[in-house]
Amino acid sequence: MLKLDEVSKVYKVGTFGGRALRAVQDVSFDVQDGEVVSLIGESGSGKSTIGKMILRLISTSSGVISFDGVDVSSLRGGARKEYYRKVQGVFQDPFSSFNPIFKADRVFRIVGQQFFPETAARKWDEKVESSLHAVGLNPEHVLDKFPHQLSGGQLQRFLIARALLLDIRFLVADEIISMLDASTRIDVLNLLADLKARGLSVLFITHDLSLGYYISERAVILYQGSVVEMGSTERIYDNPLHPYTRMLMASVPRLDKKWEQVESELRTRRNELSTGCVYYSRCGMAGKDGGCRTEKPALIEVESDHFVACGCCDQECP
Amino acid sequence: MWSRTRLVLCMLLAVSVILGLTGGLVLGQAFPRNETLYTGGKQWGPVSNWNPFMAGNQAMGTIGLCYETLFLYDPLTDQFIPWLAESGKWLSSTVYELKVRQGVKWSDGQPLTAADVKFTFDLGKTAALNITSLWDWLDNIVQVGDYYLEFHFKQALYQEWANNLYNIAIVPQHIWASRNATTVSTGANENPIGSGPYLFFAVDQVKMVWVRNDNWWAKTALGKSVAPKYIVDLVNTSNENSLGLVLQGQEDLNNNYLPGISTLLLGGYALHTYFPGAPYHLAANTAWLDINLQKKPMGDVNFRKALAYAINVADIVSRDYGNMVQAANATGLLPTWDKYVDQAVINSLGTSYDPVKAKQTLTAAGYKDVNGDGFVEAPDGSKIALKIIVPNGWSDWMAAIQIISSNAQAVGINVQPNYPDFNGYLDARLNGTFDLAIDNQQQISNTPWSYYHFIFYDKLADIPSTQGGNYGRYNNPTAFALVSQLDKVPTSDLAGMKAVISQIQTIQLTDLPIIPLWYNGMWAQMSTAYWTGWPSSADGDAHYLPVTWNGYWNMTSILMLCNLTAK
Amino acid sequence: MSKYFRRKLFIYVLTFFLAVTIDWLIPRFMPGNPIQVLIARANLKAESAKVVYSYYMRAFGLDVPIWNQYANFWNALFHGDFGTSLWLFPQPVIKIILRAVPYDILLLLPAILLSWFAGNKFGAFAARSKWLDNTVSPLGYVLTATPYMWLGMLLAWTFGIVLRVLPFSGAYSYALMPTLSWIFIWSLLEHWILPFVSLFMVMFGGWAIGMRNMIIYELEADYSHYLETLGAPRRLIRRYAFRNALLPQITGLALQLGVIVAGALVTEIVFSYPGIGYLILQAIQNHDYFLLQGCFLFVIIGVLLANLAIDVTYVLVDPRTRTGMQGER
Amino acid sequence: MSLQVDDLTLYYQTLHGDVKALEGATFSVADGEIMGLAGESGCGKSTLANGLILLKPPMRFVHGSVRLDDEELPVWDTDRMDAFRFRRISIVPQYAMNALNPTRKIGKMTVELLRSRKVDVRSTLPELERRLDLVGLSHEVLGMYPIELSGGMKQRMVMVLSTLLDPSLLMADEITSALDVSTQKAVARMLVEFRDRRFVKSLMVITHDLSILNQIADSILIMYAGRLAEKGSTDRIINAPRHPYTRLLIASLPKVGVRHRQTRLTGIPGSPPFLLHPPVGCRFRERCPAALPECGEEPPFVEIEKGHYVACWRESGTDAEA
Amino acid sequence: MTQQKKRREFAYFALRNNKLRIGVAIVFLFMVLALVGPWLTHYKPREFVAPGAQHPSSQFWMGTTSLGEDVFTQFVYGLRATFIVGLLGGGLGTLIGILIGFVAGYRGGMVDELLNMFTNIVLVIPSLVVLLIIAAYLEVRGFLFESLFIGFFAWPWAARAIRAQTFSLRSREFVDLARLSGMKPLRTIVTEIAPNMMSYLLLVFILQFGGAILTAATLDFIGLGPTNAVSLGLMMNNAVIWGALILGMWWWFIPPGLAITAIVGALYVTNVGLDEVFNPKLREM
Repeated sequence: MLKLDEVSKVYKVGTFGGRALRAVQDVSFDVQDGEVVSLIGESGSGKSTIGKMILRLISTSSGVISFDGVDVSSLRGGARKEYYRKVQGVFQDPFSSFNPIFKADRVFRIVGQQFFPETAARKWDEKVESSLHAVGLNPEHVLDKFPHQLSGGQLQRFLIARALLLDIRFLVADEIISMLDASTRIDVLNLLADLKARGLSVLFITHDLSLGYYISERAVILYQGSVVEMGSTERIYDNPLHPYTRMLMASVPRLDKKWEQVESELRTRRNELSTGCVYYSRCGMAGKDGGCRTEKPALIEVESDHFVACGCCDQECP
Repeated sequence: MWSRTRLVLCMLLAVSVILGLTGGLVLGQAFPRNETLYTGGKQWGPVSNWNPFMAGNQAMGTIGLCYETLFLYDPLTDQFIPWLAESGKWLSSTVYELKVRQGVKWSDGQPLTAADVKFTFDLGKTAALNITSLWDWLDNIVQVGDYYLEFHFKQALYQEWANNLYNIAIVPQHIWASRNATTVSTGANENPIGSGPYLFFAVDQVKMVWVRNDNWWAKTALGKSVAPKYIVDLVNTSNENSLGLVLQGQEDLNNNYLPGISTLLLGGYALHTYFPGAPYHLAANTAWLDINLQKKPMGDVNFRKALAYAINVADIVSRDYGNMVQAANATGLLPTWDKYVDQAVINSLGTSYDPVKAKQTLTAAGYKDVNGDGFVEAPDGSKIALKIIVPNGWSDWMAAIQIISSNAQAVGINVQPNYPDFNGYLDARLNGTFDLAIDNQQQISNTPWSYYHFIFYDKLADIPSTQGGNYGRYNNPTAFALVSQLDKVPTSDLAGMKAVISQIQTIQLTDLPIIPLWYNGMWAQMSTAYWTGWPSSADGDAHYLPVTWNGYWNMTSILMLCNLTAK
Repeated sequence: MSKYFRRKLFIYVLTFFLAVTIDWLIPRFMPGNPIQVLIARANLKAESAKVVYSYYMRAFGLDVPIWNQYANFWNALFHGDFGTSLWLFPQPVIKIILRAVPYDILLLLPAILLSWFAGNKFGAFAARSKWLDNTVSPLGYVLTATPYMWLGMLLAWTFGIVLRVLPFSGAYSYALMPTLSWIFIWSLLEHWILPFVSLFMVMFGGWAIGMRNMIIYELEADYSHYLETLGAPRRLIRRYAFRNALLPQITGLALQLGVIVAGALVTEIVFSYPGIGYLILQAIQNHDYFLLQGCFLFVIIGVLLANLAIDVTYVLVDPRTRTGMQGER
Repeated sequence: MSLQVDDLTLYYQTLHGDVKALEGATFSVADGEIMGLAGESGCGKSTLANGLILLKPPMRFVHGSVRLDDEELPVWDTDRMDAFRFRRISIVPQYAMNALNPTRKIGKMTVELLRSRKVDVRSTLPELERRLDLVGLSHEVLGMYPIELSGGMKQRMVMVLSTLLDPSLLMADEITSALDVSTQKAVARMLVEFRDRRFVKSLMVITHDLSILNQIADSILIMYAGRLAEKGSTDRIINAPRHPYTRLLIASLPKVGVRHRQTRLTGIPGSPPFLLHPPVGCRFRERCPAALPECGEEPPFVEIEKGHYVACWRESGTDAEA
Repeated sequence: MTQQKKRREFAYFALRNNKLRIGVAIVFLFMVLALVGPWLTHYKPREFVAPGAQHPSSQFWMGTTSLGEDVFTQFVYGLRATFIVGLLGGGLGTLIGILIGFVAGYRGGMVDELLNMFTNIVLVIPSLVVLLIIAAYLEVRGFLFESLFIGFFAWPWAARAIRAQTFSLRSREFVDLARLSGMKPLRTIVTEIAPNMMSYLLLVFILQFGGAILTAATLDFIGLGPTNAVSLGLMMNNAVIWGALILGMWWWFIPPGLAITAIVGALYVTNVGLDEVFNPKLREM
């Protein structure tokens, strides 16, 4: 449904764009109907940039993002609006997503004005209410309130409800639970997973591996704007091949295991790896294979539905 | 950190002080007060030149203190006083004989001779100077010997020639001969060499200093000597500043218009004016109302008459000027020209403040308030809305046109005061785009011809470049011919002059191309704190003009200097 | 760092170019003919005036096409030729200006620098406590809201006319010629005091208020808070806050220069101080647009140079610009 | 006993009345103990930290006592506390990235700070350099401005600085929350090392992230709505929590390996009460699935097993169950 | 805290902020005087109603000028002019600042670079000097002209400040959300960004207001103000021209300057007061 093909984003910085900053480099992946894909990476990995490019909030520097085979960047005016009917986003900071001086349900009204100007007010209200019910909110409790009168979890659900008002097929969920309290974040996460049942596709952007594992079928691991590993979530988690992915896995604080435990587990399964790729400098196996220094390893399918961009995953562990 | 910045600060201060000092470093001493005359009122900016041919902005006293003229003219007695010339007379109707005074020396020691005089007049042939136009009617100058000259004219314009005699300053040939036309007409002529009682001494941003020439010829020739050793002419920065300086005795003679001086005279300050009471000052020129005759309804003489009746000049004199000026008579001729005024003409044709008559005149001529807005419309029904202009910032005039506007409005003429800046004012006047304007460009002189030549200037098309006057574009060939005829009447023929002038006045008062308003004063505030012997109207006192403006030193102001005594 | 300067320099060059163009443009598209003014003042005989008029038109280069005048203007500018003054004809504009500049330096430099230092100190002092803030800050507000000329008039009236303790016009006594003698320096100082004080006070108020507000923000900053948790004495925290608050004040100084120049202008007028401001007024009143152009250029150059100096200073004091990690501050 | 807090109660003054941000906090931190302090936003954990080191308006001291190494801490007296700050009790603040004066070279600032605290600079500097080595910062950072350091470097610098005088208690306030997992791990381990090397006697690690505490803390204190909910050893809190809130909280946390398809986790319905007018009794009552009638009264914070305290009637009441 | 409470809180602090109270009171006082003043006097400002140079008396509350105009009448009409110029000039300056600030801040990129450069250029040029030059060459000047000029040169710092604010608001996610709703940029600025900056814009306007008054006074004083009206600056100009200082006519030049100082000072104080109300961080001081 949604396909990214060699997408890059270069920011010009300095006076008149004197310097180039590569935020995203040649990223390709696709999202199928009714699939939740996790886009995982640390800060600065370009994961949010990809989300915003899909939402056309920023332009792509090169490459093509296509939705149902149509190049998204070619959409103008009405076509663009139609695109937003099908593709929507929810962002990290629930409080910043609402204009603090207006009531929170204004987001519904805007959608109504912009997309359904002909719908009668009462019918629209009903639609809003049913949409709120769908995200598990009681309209009586949440309508006619200012954003700060609602909790972060409610607000995020608000935004999902807003997306549901449209004929949405694809949702970009950019770190939508990272600012929520632990006791409420799981509910929003569940809601997201439930959307799948309605045939929706979700791009779940996160830095938290455990969250990615919880809801997604497939995961894409980003490092400094490049995809370093992607594939079925289970396979990646069970057998991380790229050293960066491994390092991530080893760093996640877990409730069930201590770091030392995870480290030793990973060590036993470590393959000889060397990279000239983006991870070359931090890779524990740097220098083992001179080729990685200069050549960027291609993303290869190491097993069925499991890709890795590493030149030496096949080598033996030290 | 802080001590470092403090150090830098101190250094910057020191540097700036030094820079300030070297700005115009000449020499240093304070001028002894009892030997120094401080003047002000001529110079409105730093001194820029000492060129006697650049009438506009030469240093105060360039003509008079440094360069001298052939004669002095005393407007109060209507007398010519031989100065560099020993005598002069008409040998025939077209030949004028001039004897140059012997024993006159330039300040560099060279003698001043007839050759210098001839040279000076000849300069007008090559350079663009004020005397250039003289050569339209002057044919040649014949020099006989060192001190004798004959001027041969194509056509003698006696009135104008007499005017030249006391206005053209003679320059030394041995210095000016080597200068090209540009330098002659626009050069700064620094360190001027003249024949007069003072030498250039020093100049800085705010003043120019003359020092006495102890070898001045008049000492021996006329037994006259000027009293002040130094004359420090201060640059005017503002009337306010000048007023302060005079009151504090820092300026001995000031020739600015200083409002409120009449009350200060009573205030115990060491102040002196020519007249002890109103109008305090002599009259220097006439302020009149320029009327644009090319525009409706000003082209209608009845309208002009009505306007003339409407204006309450006495109110302007008392309120605006605090009685420091006098209302002009109907002809606008200065008091010194009283003898030329034909009272009979004034009696029959003259106008004066009479609002009732103004209204009657308007009604009679068909001016009625049709639309009921309180202002009359023209007979053809068109609205009348006039603007009266004076340059912005000329405060006394600004107040005057407020009074005039309200006077006019009182009789139903819609006149509004307007204050464009000087450039705009000039532009409107020169290009004839104004409605009404105040003007006073013609100064006191030896002959009413100069006044009429200005008012009835005949080359209408050339006004923007010649600025010859007649800004209202009055067009009357008869009047123009009469003025030209007046120029050709010998100065000695008083009756002949009067006859012509009477005819001109009849036309003037019948057609009313301008409305004379008041006589602007020869503003002169004198401080008696350090110097006495100032001119005054009192019997026994010297009746000289106490003015430092251009052209006034040679109208007896220079004699004032000889009469001063240090306290 | 060099990028920062290149960028600044580019702005300055562009500003200069634009300012010069505006400067050249404005008078030329205004009504009126300056030569007519010159003639009008010369009081020439009508017949001679015509000859002189065409002579002056040529002499001032006003008889060539407008684009040609513009080119000539730039050309002359690079040869240090600002043209000839109309008002003080035939003096070259540059000479007139150079005579006035020392007085401006004498007046402005100390006034700007001292008011800046003193105002900042005072503002920091006012921010010390609520009590001080409520009693002392209002003074700053009143001062910074005072029109320059009015304060000048008040001072002139009080000290010059009522009390008669200080002279209030000119740069030194009329009885003196400039010289390196004590009497002259004393006179210079005496005449300098009132205009200096009036400039100083108004600016002082502005800086004091600015500093007070900045300090309050800085005292709330994270680093101040951290020092507090480490038990650092208030003195140290305040010193740091002051230092950091000074940085925006430096930028403020650069931004304020134009306004200050204007303030100096009216102050010079009130006190008849023979600086550029006074020249500008005279040039305006006398329609000497060559002199006006010259003065304006000088002001522009002065402001630009001062800005440049401030920028250099800024880089010296603020490490953030030096490391070049931020493009814009 | 390094730190002993008794019945500490702190309010925030607002226009509408006091916000009861912390009430009746009673706990202790032993020598060498790393105690984790966890809870949702607004539960009072940062109030507690700030109250211990820098209590100033609008925060208001209501009552309670704080003893550090058997000495009373005058937390209510901002000036008297100066003597303890930095030397005895110190903090690595949440805003560590911005905690250094941006216009002072770090070394210079450190020296000025030490001088102002009358610390002998010459004898301290070598120790400073040793510790920089330890956290992997080159000595050159002392000659640099904060802007020249990366976020992680600044944080390490602040950690070194805050602990330079070997305080008895160090509080680390949400210092890992803005970090990437890899850096998080490094910082967390550094805290442990500081304790191990006795740079600090004991540590209070304040965070909303229980999994971090699981890695480094010896004990965990759970707070809820301005009150203490449960305190116990890390193992007990994570694996055998007793307070309903703790249980629900831990149950709601997704763990690697748990998938939505297989195990659907649930959150805690409802939201914490506003502390301007908190409900009487147990503040968790409204959201608690196991609320009892007694919960209308405030439950005491009692020790149910050695070192394990809970504030819940179910645990302390008559029919306590395992 | 609820929105209502928050609003009430603003009102609470606004009413209790002494700076705000004093500042607003003074400005209000002068505004009332400017409004009703012309009814308190039966003279016209340029009418010669008495002998010149009268001391203040029961008939002439602030004395008369050298020409015998009533100073009080000129004062109240001048106040009017002052407020008009302040409102128009300050308003225009704010408006241009808002326009440029919004566009630069919202569009970013090249547009921002260019506008920013433009702003910097206008910022560096000593605007009053340019103003002088332009004004000097205008034949007739009125308040409208004066206000326009002042507005056209006063906007740069406002634009700069507003740009920075817009820039930070633009990155807020509700703006992204508006765009995702297909909202057009202009509407986004007007309905999403501007309402959040209202308090800030008010502060900007107040400062512009005060600045315009001061600039106008300066222009008037030099004699480049309106050519056919009365203003406080012109009064001072006239006072100086007619030698009021030397002649000791203090009643002529003190009131106009005092009024300007009071109004502008009060505006500044109001500004700080409002800042304290809007910005809780500052309240503690």
